Amino acid sequence: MNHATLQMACFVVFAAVALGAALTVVLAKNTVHSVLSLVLTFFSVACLWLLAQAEFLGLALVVVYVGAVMVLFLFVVMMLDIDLEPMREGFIRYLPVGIAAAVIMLVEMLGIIGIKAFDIQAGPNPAGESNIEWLGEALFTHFLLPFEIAALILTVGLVAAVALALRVRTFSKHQNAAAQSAVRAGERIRLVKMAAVVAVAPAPAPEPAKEPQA
Amino acid sequence: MSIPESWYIVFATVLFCISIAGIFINRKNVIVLLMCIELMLLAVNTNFVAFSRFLGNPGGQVFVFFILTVAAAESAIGLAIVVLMFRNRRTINVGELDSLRY
Amino acid sequence: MISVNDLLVMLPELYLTAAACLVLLFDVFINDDQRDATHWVATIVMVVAIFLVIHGQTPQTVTAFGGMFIRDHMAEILKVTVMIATILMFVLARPWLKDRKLFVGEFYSLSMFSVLGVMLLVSAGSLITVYLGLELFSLPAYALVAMNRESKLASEAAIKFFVLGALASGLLLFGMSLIYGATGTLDLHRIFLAIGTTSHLHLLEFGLVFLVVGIGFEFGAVPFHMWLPDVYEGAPTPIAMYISAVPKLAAVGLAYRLLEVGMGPLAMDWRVMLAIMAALSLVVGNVVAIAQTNFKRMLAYSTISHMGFVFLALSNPTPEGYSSAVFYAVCFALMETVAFGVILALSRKGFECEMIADLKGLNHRSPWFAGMMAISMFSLAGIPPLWGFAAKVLVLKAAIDGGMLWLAIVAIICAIIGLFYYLRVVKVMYFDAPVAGTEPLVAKPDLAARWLLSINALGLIAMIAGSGVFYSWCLAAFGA
Amino acid sequence: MMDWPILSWLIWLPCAGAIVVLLAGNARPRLARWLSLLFSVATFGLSLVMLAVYWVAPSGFQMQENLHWIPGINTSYHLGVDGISVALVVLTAVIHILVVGGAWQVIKVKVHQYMAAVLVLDGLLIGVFCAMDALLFYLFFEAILIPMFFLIGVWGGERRVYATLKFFIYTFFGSIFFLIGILYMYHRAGTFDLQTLQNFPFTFKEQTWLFFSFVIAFAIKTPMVPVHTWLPDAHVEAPTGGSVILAAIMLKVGTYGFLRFPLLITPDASQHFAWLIIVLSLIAIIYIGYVAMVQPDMKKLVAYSSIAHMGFVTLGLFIVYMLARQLNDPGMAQLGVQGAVVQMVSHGFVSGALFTCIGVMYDRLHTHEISVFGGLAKVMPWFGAFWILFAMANTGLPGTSGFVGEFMVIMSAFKASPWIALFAAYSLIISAGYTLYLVRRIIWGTAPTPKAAAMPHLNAREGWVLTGFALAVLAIGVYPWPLMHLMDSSVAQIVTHLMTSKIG
Amino acid sequence: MISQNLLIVLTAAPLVGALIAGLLRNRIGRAGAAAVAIASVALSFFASCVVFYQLVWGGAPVFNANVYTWLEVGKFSIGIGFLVDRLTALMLVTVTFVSLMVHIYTIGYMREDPGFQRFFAYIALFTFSMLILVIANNFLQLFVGWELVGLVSYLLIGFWFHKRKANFAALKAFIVNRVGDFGFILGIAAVLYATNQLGYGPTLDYAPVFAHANALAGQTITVVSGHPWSLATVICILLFIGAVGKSAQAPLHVWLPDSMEGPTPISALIHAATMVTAGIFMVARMSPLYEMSPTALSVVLIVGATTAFFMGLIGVVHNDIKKVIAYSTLSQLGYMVVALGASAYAAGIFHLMTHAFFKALLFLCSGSVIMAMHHGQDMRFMGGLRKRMPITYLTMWAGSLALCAMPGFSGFFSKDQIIEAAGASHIWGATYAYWCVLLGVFVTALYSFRLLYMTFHGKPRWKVVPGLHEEEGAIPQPGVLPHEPKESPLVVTIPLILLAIPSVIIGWFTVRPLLYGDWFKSSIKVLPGHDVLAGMGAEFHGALPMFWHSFYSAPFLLALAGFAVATYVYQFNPRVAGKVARALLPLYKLLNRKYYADYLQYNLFAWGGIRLGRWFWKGTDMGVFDGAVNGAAFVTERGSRVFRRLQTGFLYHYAFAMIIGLILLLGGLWYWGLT
Repeated sequence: MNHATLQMACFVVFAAVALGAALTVVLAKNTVHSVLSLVLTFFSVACLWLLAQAEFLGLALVVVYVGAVMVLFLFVVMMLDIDLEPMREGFIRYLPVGIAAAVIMLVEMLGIIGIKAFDIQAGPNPAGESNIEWLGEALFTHFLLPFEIAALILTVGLVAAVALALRVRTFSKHQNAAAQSAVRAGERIRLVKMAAVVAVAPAPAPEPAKEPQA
Repeated sequence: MSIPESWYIVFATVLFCISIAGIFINRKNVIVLLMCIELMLLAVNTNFVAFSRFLGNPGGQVFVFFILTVAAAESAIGLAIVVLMFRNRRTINVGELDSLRY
Repeated sequence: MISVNDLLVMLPELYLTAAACLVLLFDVFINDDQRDATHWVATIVMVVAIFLVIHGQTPQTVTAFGGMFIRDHMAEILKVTVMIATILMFVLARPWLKDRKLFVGEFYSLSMFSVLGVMLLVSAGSLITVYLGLELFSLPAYALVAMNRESKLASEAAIKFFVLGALASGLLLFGMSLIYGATGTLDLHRIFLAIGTTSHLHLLEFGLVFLVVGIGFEFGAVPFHMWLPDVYEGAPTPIAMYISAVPKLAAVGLAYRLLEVGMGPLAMDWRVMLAIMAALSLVVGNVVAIAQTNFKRMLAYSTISHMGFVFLALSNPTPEGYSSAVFYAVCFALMETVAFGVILALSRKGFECEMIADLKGLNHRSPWFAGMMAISMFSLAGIPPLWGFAAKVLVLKAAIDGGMLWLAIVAIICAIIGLFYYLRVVKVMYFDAPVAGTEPLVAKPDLAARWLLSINALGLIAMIAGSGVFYSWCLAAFGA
Repeated sequence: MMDWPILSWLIWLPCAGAIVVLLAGNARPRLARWLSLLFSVATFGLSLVMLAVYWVAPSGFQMQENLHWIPGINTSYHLGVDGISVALVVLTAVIHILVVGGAWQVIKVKVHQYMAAVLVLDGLLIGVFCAMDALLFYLFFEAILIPMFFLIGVWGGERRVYATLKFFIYTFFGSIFFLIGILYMYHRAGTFDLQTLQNFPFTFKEQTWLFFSFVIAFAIKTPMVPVHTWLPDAHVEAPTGGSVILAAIMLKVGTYGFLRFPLLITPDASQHFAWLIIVLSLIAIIYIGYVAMVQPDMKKLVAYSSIAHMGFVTLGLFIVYMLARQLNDPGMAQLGVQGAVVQMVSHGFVSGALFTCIGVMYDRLHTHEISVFGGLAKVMPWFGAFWILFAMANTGLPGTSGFVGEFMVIMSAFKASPWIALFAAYSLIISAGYTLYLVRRIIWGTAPTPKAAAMPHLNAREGWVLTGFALAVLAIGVYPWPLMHLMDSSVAQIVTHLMTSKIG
Repeated sequence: MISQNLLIVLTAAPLVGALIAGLLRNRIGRAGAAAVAIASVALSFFASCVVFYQLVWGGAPVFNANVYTWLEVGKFSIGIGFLVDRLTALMLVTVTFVSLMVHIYTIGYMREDPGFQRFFAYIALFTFSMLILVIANNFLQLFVGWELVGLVSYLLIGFWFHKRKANFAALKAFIVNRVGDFGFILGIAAVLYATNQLGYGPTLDYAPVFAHANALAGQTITVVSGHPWSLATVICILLFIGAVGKSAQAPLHVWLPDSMEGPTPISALIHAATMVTAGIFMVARMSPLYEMSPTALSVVLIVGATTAFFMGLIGVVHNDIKKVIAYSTLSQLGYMVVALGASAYAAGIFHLMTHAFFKALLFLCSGSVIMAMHHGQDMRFMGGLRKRMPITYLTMWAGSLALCAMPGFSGFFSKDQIIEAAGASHIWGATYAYWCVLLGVFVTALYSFRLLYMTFHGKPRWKVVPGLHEEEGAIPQPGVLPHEPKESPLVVTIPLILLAIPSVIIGWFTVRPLLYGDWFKSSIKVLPGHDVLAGMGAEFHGALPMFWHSFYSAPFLLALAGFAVATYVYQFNPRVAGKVARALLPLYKLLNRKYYADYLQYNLFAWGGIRLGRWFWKGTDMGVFDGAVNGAAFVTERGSRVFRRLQTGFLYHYAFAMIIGLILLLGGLWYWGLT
């Protein structure tokens, strides 16, 4: 088994695993299973990328996706105590539709692309031996602007997620020292003069007029 | 390197189609829907990686890098919205989300 | 290499980035009752940004960051309009937000980031910047839609918006990947050049379809429009206003960058697709809008139909066509702000002016608001002497010049249908008696909102005279 | 004098007046009334100045103004008047004074808005008659829908919403095809300038399509059978002023459009399809006459009679091809066109007067039902006299303006074909039938109810308004020469122009 | 020379009078209105006399000039102007004289009417209109006058507007007249067509049209393709349709009897003396044209003859005094038309003039009777009035004798000549016409004397109930009077007398000049081949010989027979009338129903039109045209409701839509677009 054959065999294996896992993602009954299958898919695809000598991205996929995003998914799935049964209604009914859509897509896509044209072998790796160096150089020269934008996007993601998910607990008690020290007596105590005898209870004050609607 | 480019493309295409099928089949679970979209992005990324490699152009891989980044942020926001929705409605069943219609 | 020049070219963007971050910080350090300061700071920041965009104008197209960023007149027109729309949103939304305890700093910073995304998007010179700009623009938008955390409708709208948006960007990316594969470059201009030489034309066309789908989603064109009515209805009204105006402008930029700058040589393919989508949008948008009772939702369907008009213009891939598309989008954005502005102004604490029936007898209660709404409606219907008419004429002209006479005829037949629901709004305001118990509206204390809304509405009349100048700008922006 | 942009003033003065009147606010109706009277009279004064200026050298387009509007599509703010426009502009100005006067005490709610709408209509209608740029024409042509929409919708009768929506959408339906036609012309000729377009050699096929795009717009506006059904509804529901403007001027916008667009821009197609218009016109004259006869509602009756009378206008306009081209008789063709235009002006006064009369009655008993009224000759003798006069004008009695146009059209139609003249002249009978049948029921006889017998007499304001109409009707009827002289050279030019084929 | 200013005064005076009387009626009061109107018409009459004098004895040339240009389009221009030749002058004098008489008579007749001033305004306006018609120098102005007299006739028939019958009669009169005008205006159009075609320019002025009338010979016009018709015939017949309407010839006569609903003075003025004769005048005026078309002349002849005989017959069975005279008028108009058809235009005009006097007289007399009978018009409730109103009685006898063409009376001279002319004519239909007019004499005598006997002779068939409450304008029961009938006042009787004088004597000294003396000169033109009067002129030796000669002639004998029958039946043996009626029941019915003309008119045209209109309105207009519009709106709205269901609210459906859209676009690309 030469090097090339090995690579091809590896490709086939990982691809098969990836697709199988992807199918599981789609078909699994339990969402947790889906998430875990997705993790497997990512792993396999990372390996495929490694085969394409995209080492950095392969690793990044594992680190970023499996390490962060998938955990997030899992976390949410676990956190939201989801009743799964109703969500599988019509699963069987829609299965053929889904398969049909996918098949049609596939036929159209492959038909149009014309796979034959891409039956080519890659040239020598332009990156030399270091994919990271090759990528890094591009990233920080030509792609500097997108890089900065990506940073902004992450900021936005942060802000947005905080804005959406953070609940200000209005009932939580915390000290405000400045407010405490600035307090005045008048704000705390109200001295009320009262007659010794109250003859008649005063009529309740009329409700203040509603503030004008605008 | 002996794996033909077409293999990657076919793989990505199939993956893409699986994700489409997933959208059709798992209609109601919004998290699975999001995962299908992740699958779709994976297909895209695979395409980019493969093209980048076979063209000898770093652009594709850089793009994948950004896609990964953005997808992370997107997931964060998306999941935040899902959580919000769950808080409001006690469900993430898309089938029950039809207050807005017609 | 990157030089200071590159930075100067994108000075407004840089400025806005910094300002947005500063506003974000600023807001952290102030009390809730001082939030007005954030409001004014953000507004002034946007005004300055407009100034910077206009001031930094260069006669020629300038690129920066190795072609990643393009500064041209088209982009500038769109940027200025987007910022104007955003300022309008800021000012008009303030009382509304206050009434609903949504008057928070994130609203401003997220909006500004979103605007920044649009600015990058319309100036993008590469598929990467297109994608990132798009995401930078839409991610805050998703969050903004969900901003009213207590609202079930808002979160439902947000989830729909988000999932479909993610799907759309996935499809768009898939197309980009194929185009990259076919041409070997991400740079739009190089793609343009490579199309002539590539051997993977089918791949390219295939990718083009995905691009068109992504663009169609951004516009809200049929059949990629489904998110739009729900988001309009579910989102908080100021955000709906934003979504009604800004993404359309962004989408015009997106379409121009991707389709003309990038895929120009394939115009014969994509213009047909756009034409089909235009026809569908016109029919579905107008027909379905008739049956709506919710004003925002009706506006959503009307938006769909208007996007059909923009596509009508885009289906003529000439400078005239693009100019009229930009013209139309700008005009449309400013018409929508009036419509939304009025219902914002009419909403009160505990009362959401959302249904068409809520406008009953508005002329008796507040002739001024009724008048502005009427202006907006007539303008949307494309009745002279309002600005929408000029836009419609230019678009129809573009379509006819582009040999799409049939499409123009579809458009006008749909416009007749569309007229009905615009007129119905006017009818409700003017011909119906006010609902018993609704007293005359007391003028909103917020003078700024009132004034800005009035200027916006009256501008729709005045701009019929200014159309010539504005159209000339648009034409110049596309080098005609 | 000639450099002063008088036409712009004519258009924008009333529009500015509308804003001023709006500013007067709802609380000060008196002020609003006087202001609008002031502005309408000022507009009329200006129109007289224009008339005087035009009279000095009555040929070609005068007092032209030309400013760039949207240079990108080569359209401009191009105004100018020829004899026909001058007549119609003056008509518009006069009618609006009478409308403002007629609305004086009748309109009680939102007076300022009503007056503003009327004034805006004034300006926009004058704009239609002055525009020399197709797009500008279209702008005014369609913009008039808006104030009219409000006039009917806010101050109208019970089914006003149905009527006004129908009116708006129906007319919009027509004009939008017209817009496509205009844009197509631009596509071919690269300009919106009417005079250039009139000389542009469109092929016959193009002309055919353009012709129909024009016809559908103007036929609806005019209105011609079978697209007339919006008019009775609109009239019935409109307030008096709205009806007057609608009948007196807005219908003329349609026929004026015929004159400016299909007749001159697509002469060959017009010639080819003239039979269609002629047949429809004749149907309008006869068929609508019968329909008018059985109307139980006065306004509907007069509305239908308007349709029938507009049939004369379209007839006069479209027999020119048979006369000028097939029979080579430009003189008769000129007579036909001139007759059509005179009929336009005359119908403006006659129908305006009739609707004002109906308005007077409506103010008293709040209905348009014929059966409610009777014996007006006894109850309101002066009013009855006015009624008779206008009814007679409506039947085309010589000595009133209604006769002149019909006479000229019949005269020229006979040359084109005795049959056309025969059917057109049937109007003599049928118009007498429906008008006098109406008169019999409301003027003669006795009042059917005590209320109808106790209607108060005409007040001074109503009297003056009706006197204004009456004088105009009689003046044109007795001495139409000045009006014709005003238009003579313009009509001659039109006929000369359309004698040459564009397709060689 | 005739002064144009004089003519303007002549024409405009009644208009001014009418305007003053009408517009200032409350300011100037009843007397003022009457005075103004009478003064204006008197002025007009005086001016007419001056003009007549100048023209006939003063040697003034024919006046023909425009006052102002009414219309000018290119080469075509029409003015409002005057043509005064002898024909015009004769008409002017006749019209203004009769009008003046009627004005004076009106003072008495309308004394108690609340519309007194209005009435004067109307009749003055009528005089103006008639003058416009008569004095016109072009077809347009003729038409203007033509229609204006129609208008005033309409107003006057419906003068008592509270009377339902009057309203309908007015409406009917106007519309039936409009049917005639329909033909008339087409005739004018045909004239214009002809002038245009023949190359002497588009013009409607009389002078050039008549001058070039010869050019019409041989000209044709194609109305029905493949059948060229003679242009002259088309013109003449179309114009004659106008005359048929205005002069109430069959079959457009139906309006005239009904028009008797108007006050009697206008029956005298408009429906006997002047307006109805406009048709006669018009044809005479157009004689150059009619001479070009023997066909048209035949038509004229036959229509006239038919009217003359058959309308007279109806008069025999009617009991309403005014209706009888109205049918008599129809018949006499028929005589005039026969004269025109026989090319004896002068005879027609002559009869027009004499008829104007005696028929106005008869009407005014009947008005006087009606006044005495308190607006009762039914002769069955009259009788024996001879003693009570002698002046009326005598003048009415005089008028009737004139009407019956008793030798020596004015009607004799004119009618006899017409009968003779009909006999002498050789055009197609002349024989029929001759017999009609000849037998018409018998009929005329029959109904005339019947009328006289029933009204004035015999026993009174009315009774007096003192203190009877009189309703407005009419007695509650026919034949029941609140007080004795008595002779009318002077303002009534003086016009009667003044009219009776010419009725009796005018024939004596006008017959020769008018018929045989080329009195009309150029205003009437007769082709030598048609000139029956010339032939008759050879046998004419003066009025006196004619008078003597007539006692041997058939017309006299027939008139005498009519007199005898009437005398027997109505004076001596009234029961015979009923017997005859029963014996000839179908004929009686036919006559009593006026040949069913009204029935047809009512059911076919009036109701038919309304039914047709209703059908058009509900069926075509609201059903088809409006239905299409509303249907389109309905379909759109329904479509909207269906389409909005597509927006299900389910996220996955939205995603499906997107993907399906994508698939379709891809498929489309694959199928069509792959380059």
